[in-house]
Order: sequence, then structure tokens, then C-alpha cells
Amino acid sequence: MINKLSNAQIAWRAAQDIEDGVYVNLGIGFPELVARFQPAGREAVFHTENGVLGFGAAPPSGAEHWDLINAGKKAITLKPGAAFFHHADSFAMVRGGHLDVAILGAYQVAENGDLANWSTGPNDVPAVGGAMDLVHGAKRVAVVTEHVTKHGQPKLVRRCSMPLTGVACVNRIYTSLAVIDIESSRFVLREKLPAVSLDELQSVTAAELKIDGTVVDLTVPGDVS
Amino acid sequence: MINKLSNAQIAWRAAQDIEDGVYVNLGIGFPELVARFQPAGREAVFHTENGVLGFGAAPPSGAEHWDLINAGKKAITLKPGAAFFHHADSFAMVRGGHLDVAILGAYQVAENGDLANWSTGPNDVPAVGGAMDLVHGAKRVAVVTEHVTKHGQPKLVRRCSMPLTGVACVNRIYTSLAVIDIESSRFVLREKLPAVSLDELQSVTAAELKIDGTVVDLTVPGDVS
Amino acid sequence: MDKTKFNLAEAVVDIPDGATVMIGGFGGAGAPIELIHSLLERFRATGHPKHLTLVNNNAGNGHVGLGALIECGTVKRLICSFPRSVDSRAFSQKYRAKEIELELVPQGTFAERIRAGGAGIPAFYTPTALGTDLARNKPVAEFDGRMYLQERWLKADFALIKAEVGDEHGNLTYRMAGRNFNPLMAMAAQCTVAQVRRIVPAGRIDPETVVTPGIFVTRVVEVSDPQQEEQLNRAGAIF
Amino acid sequence: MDKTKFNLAEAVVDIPDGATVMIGGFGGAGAPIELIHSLLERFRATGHPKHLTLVNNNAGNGHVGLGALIECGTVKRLICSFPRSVDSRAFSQKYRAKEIELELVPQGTFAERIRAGGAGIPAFYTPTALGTDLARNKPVAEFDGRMYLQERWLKADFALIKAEVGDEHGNLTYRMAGRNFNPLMAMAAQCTVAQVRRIVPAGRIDPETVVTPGIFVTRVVEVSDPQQEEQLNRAGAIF
Repeated sequence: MINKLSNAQIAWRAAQDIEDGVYVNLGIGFPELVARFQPAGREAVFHTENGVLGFGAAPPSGAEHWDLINAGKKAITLKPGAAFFHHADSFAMVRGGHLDVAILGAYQVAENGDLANWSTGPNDVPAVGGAMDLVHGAKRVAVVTEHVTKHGQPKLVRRCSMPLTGVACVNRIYTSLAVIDIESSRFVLREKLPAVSLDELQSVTAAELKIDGTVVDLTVPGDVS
Repeated sequence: MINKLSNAQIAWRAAQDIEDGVYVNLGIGFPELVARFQPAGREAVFHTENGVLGFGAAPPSGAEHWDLINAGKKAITLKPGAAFFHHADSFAMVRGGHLDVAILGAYQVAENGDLANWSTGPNDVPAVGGAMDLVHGAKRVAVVTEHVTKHGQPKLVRRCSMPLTGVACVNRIYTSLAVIDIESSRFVLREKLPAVSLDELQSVTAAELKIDGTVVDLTVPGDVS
Repeated sequence: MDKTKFNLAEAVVDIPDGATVMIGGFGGAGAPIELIHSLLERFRATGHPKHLTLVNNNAGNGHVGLGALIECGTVKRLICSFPRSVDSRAFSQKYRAKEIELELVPQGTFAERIRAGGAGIPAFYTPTALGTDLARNKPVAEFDGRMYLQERWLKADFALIKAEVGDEHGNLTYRMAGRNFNPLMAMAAQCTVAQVRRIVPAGRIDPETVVTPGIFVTRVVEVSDPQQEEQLNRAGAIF
Repeated sequence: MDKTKFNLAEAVVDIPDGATVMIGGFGGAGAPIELIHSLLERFRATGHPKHLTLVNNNAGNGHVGLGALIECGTVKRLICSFPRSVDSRAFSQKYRAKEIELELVPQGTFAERIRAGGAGIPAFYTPTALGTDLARNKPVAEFDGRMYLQERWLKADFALIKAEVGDEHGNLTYRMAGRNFNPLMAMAAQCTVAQVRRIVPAGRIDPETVVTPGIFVTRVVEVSDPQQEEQLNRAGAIF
């Protein structure tokens, strides 16, 4: 039984790649955790597509302003230097290439960079939100995800079988087992848990993992949660 | 020798058709005069394409703010209820059909509604400004103009010979001799100076003047200047 | 000029059957709950307006505001980006029963289409949704070696929006992230109705801080203590 | 994050030969005279940058600011809507001598192309200029029974803009009609340099009144008592 990373630990690892002074959009849910783990001495500015730049943590219960929420409709607070704007300006930031990083969740990521994260299929009430805009706007699109589904199915695949959010848009994937880049339409393994062998990792990945240089040990502080 | 209307008198006549509460853009130069003659009890809101809604008269000399100017780069003042905005929002107002009236100058107006008012030809340094946007944006486009050029050439023509500002865009023309509507690609005479006969008016107009109902006497108070 | 002489009932009395109505807000933030409820009361009393096409980012939450409006059956068609919420049963039930049509639009495209409607831009190109199911039947074109989708403007007969301060000319400011789609919808409708927390005389809003210039606004109604969808839902409210 | 650690010389030192540079302002209102003069001083001292493409609504007035920059010969091409002013000889002489290229764009299309550049919209349709000489060689398309012209986005390597207050994050406010193209150009350039009358710490500008959010701004330089083109020209100034 592999001791895979928790969501918080995956988020911690993703946070280590966020440089000082960059503009970041975090998808609803799991990706929101990344904000908790900004490395000391670095300050990123967080963008939420519903019209706030420079927001901070959730307020204490009872102190919410319900006109001050994030894309997930959760109450937020402001940091010094924040700004409000309308939705067209907000997506001008996204689509116009002004965001440095977007970190999103995924149902599936394909080795060609395709992402599926908005619809599980025709039986769903479809809901897309801002995901399709984010994947084409940010300079770098990263995904945080379990390496496999609850049922053990690979989420990293040759081609997505679920409805696409965007074509050839993902640059890097942080999973519960590894850190993988997408380069020239191939998965390139950058880091893996030391306890997982390359064969084991390949067996839960539905497309070839290319090795290009050293594969670094993926280590996360034990107290991250 | 016909006692034709002065520019101020033409502007006075045009101002009589501006209803209470409408949004108006006045072209640079001659059309700016129209603002002086708002009928008592009516309040129009003036738009200038460089980002001000609700401006008023020029300030006294020496009291100018040179960041508070109109499209003609002349200093203006603000009325209560004014607003500033950037150029994309300003032309959203224009092109989006939010202005009620635009009043422009003209080199030539054709019976099909074509307007030429931006270029006298290839020897000019060309300069267009906002004229081409205004003619397609406002709900009603009116022209104020001398009936003929300085050299006595008709300015109301069958087809414009000068470079067009817009196609089929003019609704009404206020000249130094008459008020003429454009309907179904024809000049329809609405008002003329009592001292000018229909034949005389036709002789200085290079397309047929249609009569449709009563032609009203065009009268302007003598003290307008 | 005074655009503030309306009460909540008068503000929505002339919305006709079959109208396209934009409603501001992102979830509950910036949602004009009182205007929506006024419209719903009129529908309950008169049976009109019916067969509405609604334009809102979401599809309501619980049994108040947009959720209640959808529940009552007056909405024929919804154009939105995210018809899912903590409790969006009102919409999902009608959607699954095929009693309501859905046009799903990516959020940035949704915002830009509304702005285009207000700005007189009949169509534009965007990379968003290219190669996805939401690109079906849309024209594509290449610019500078990259492919883009063509999207059309979105306009409405009425917009119901929520703002913070409004003046007699219809100039508006907003409150925090309650701004969202409200300024865009104000531009894109023939008749824009704004509920504001406070009406002030012309000249009281600093011209530098006006967010929506009055030219985009038709009617301003004061609702000095507006309700918030989130709080209504936490209290289990049903309208 | 602190974007305010630049002086006027440092702010323009890396504009390369052949760059496209947007310069804010409508006539003299909102024109960043000191940034323009800093660029001009660099050109006089080093011969660079040369062969610039400038994007400004006008073509300068007199022998200061934009007029002086055009006069010095560093501008290869000008994209503008109205290259005429009380004294636009600097431009007209070079234009007639074919020493400068001109792309003339209707003002609303000019503004919208810049916004499109900033907003990631590669092309859009407008009724403006249809059937005129300025529509030559542009694609047309019909929407809802009316014809429109296709126009392309406009982007730049650098934008030099003028604002009123700026903070460490690059958030900006403007002064009256000095706003004009400045917020749009800020969005459309790879590197946006803003001169402001006053720099304040982050948190001092009310988030509700920020006009240009800092994400669009790269460098902020304080010029506490900026010159105004109109006043310089009335004084007969020559830079």
C-alpha cells in the first residue's frame, strides 16, 4: 500500500512553484488549498473571476460580507492593494494573457495536454463556469489531482474520453504520486514519491511516462495538512 | 440677395428638436454651437467621445483644467451628474446605440443619406477622429451646414463626390436656408426661409427636393447670435 | 432628468411575455432579489410575463430570487455559464423534465457577449471553448496562426441589476464583488432597471468613481436594506 | 511586490529598436509628457530606440511631447485617428515627405482594437467605416441582415501612460478626461509604464475606485508636478 500524498500535500507541492509577485487563479475546490501554502517571503496576488484581485483568506464565521465572495461562492477577505472590476474586465485579464498561473482540478488529463474537468457526460446538468477561459488565458496552466480515480482508474490518459475543457492547454500536473510535465505532447516525469517504483507509477498511468534527465524524489513535509 | 441664416441661427433651429432628457453628441466646431440654445425647461446631457458625459460650458480663461477638455480639445466644465470613462466605454455608448442624437458638420450630404465630412481628398493629411463611429451609433444623425459652399457649390447632392464618412446615415439636415429630412433615399423639404422660393432653393440643391405635406416657414428669432 | 421616480412594482410592470431579461449577480452577490421578487409577484397576480428568456450566470439557489423565479414556471429558456449551486433543484428538475431550455456559455464568453451587445459589436473571436462540445456549429477562423471561435453579441429587452448608490441621472456605483455582470448588463438592455441601496441627488457621486454612467440606466429604485440570497437560504426562506 | 522602484530614465531604458509603443492621452489630456521626454532624451543620447511604431490618438501638437518625439525622427510608423492639431507640423512635414507611415483608424475602432488586444480578442466586427475608404481590404460579414467590417486587435511591446495615483501593486486612478486611452493601453502592452502624480502604499486606494488594476501595470514612476502639453505650447516651449 503506497502512502500517497493528501490533497493538502499536493497543494503544498504546487505552491512551491509559485514565484513571488505573480498573478494566480485557483480553480474551485481542491485547487483553492494551494493558497494556504505560499512559501515564506513570496507574495502572489490571487485573482477570482467574479471580479476581485488581491483577496485573502476566509473571514471568521459571522463576519462574512455576502457581496465579497470568490468563484466558489465562499466568503473571502481583501488584502492591501486589492481591486474590484466587472466580469468583462476580469476575463480580459484571463483571456488576454495577464495571469501568470492557473491551477485547476481535473477529471482527466491527456498526454497531448488536453484537459477534461467540466462534465462527466450527458447525464449531468452541464455547468462550465470559467474553466474553458482559464485554460486558454494563463501563461502556465497546472493541474492538481489524485493520480487515479476513486475506482482506481487512471486520470492521466492517452486521450481524454470525457468532454474536453480545452485542447493542448496543460503544462504541468501535480498528482498524489508524481509531478509530470507535458512537453511535445508527452508526459515527462519530473518527480515521484520515493516509495513508488517507476513500473508501479507507469501501471497506474494510461500513457507512457517519458524520462528526460533526473527524476527527483517528491518529498513533502509531514506536517502539511 | 437672400438673408440666409447665420451658423448660430442654424444651431438654434437644430436645438429646438432636442427633447428633454436625451443624450447628445455634438461634432467639433460648428455643431458645438447647438449647446448654447437648449430650450428653457429642457435638459439634454452632452457626451464627448474622449470620456465625459454631462459637461457644460467653457470655463473662464485662466480657470481651465487641461485634463478636462472636449473632443475639440477645448476646456469644458462639469454639470452635476457628470461621469468620466475610458475611450472603449465611450464608443460603446456611441456604437451601441445609446446616444439619442448626433449633430455633425458636413462637406456634402447625399439624398441617399451618405455623409462626407472628414476628408477633402488625397492632398489632405487625412484625419477622421470619431465621425465614422458617430454616424452609425446615434439613434438620430443630424447635420448642420451652410446650404452651399463658400464658392456657391451645392453641399446637398445626389451622390457625394468626396470621401464618405458613412453610408445612408443622415436623418435630417439643418441648412442656412431650409430643414430637410432624408426619407427613402430622397430629400424631403420640411421648412424653408419664407424669403426663398422653392425654385430658388432647388437651384442651389443638387438633387430633387421632394414635397410631402406642408412646407413650414423656417423662422428664427432675430436676436440669436 | 429624474430616473428615480419608480417603485418596485412600477419598475417591472412593462416587461412583456417572451421578453429576454438579463439579471445581474454572481450567485447571490449583486443579485437584485427585490426586483426579481417584484417580477415574480406580478407573474403570480397576473400570469404575466411568461415565456421569458433569462440571462444570468447561474440558475438560482434555493427557493428565493432567481431560484423562485425559475420554480414558478415563467422561464422558457436560460442562458448561463453555471447552472449548479448548493440547491439548484428548481432548475435541474425543470431541465430534466425538459420544461426549460438551456444555453450553456463559458463564463468569459458569456461576459464578453453581453459587453459586445452593449458596445455594438455583433460578433467577436475568442480561443475559449475551441475544440470542445460547446464549440459545436460555431464558425472558426485563423488569426496569426491560431484558431478561434466566432461568438455573437447578447442583448436583452430588460436588465434587472443591483447597485449600491444611484443618482437622478442613473449613475451607479457597486459594492465589492457585487459588481460582476451588473455594469455589463446595464449596457446591453433596451431598458435597464437598477435597485440601489441609496438614491442621491445628481452631483453627489464623484464623476471619477461612477462605474455605470447614467446613459445606460433607465430606472432607479431605492431598496435601502436589500436581502441577500445566501442569508435567505441559510434561514430556509421560501418566496 | 513593489512596482514603484523606477525613475524616468530606468522606466524606458529597455524599449528596443523597432518596438511598438502605445502612448496614452487625447491631445494633451492624459499625455505622459515626462515619459515621452525621457524616451526622447535616451534617443538623443544613444540613437536608440529607432524605427518605432507609435500608437496614439493624435500626432502631437507643437514641439513638446509626442510632437517632439515625431520631430526627432525615431518614429517610423504612426497608428492614430486624428493626426491634426493646432500645430501638427512635425507630423505633416514628415508625412508629406514620406518619412513616416500612417495607419488611420476611426477613433472608436482604434479604442476597441486596443481593448481587444488587452482582452485576448483577435478580431471583432463593427459597423464603423463600412463603405468608406478606410474599409479597403477589410473582410466584411453580415449579421442579422446588416453588414459589418472585421477589425483586428492592436497590441504593443510597451505602453507609456499617465495616471493620477498609483500604488505598489500598480493599481491606478486617473484625472478627469485624462483617462481616455490610458486604461486600454495599459491592458494591451507587454510592459506598461505609468507616470503618476502620487505613489501611495498598497491599501490606500479604495478597491472600489481602482480604474486600472495592478495586473495590467509593470512600472510606476512618480512625477509629482507633471507638465501639460497645452500649457507648454502656450508658453512656446520646445523640447
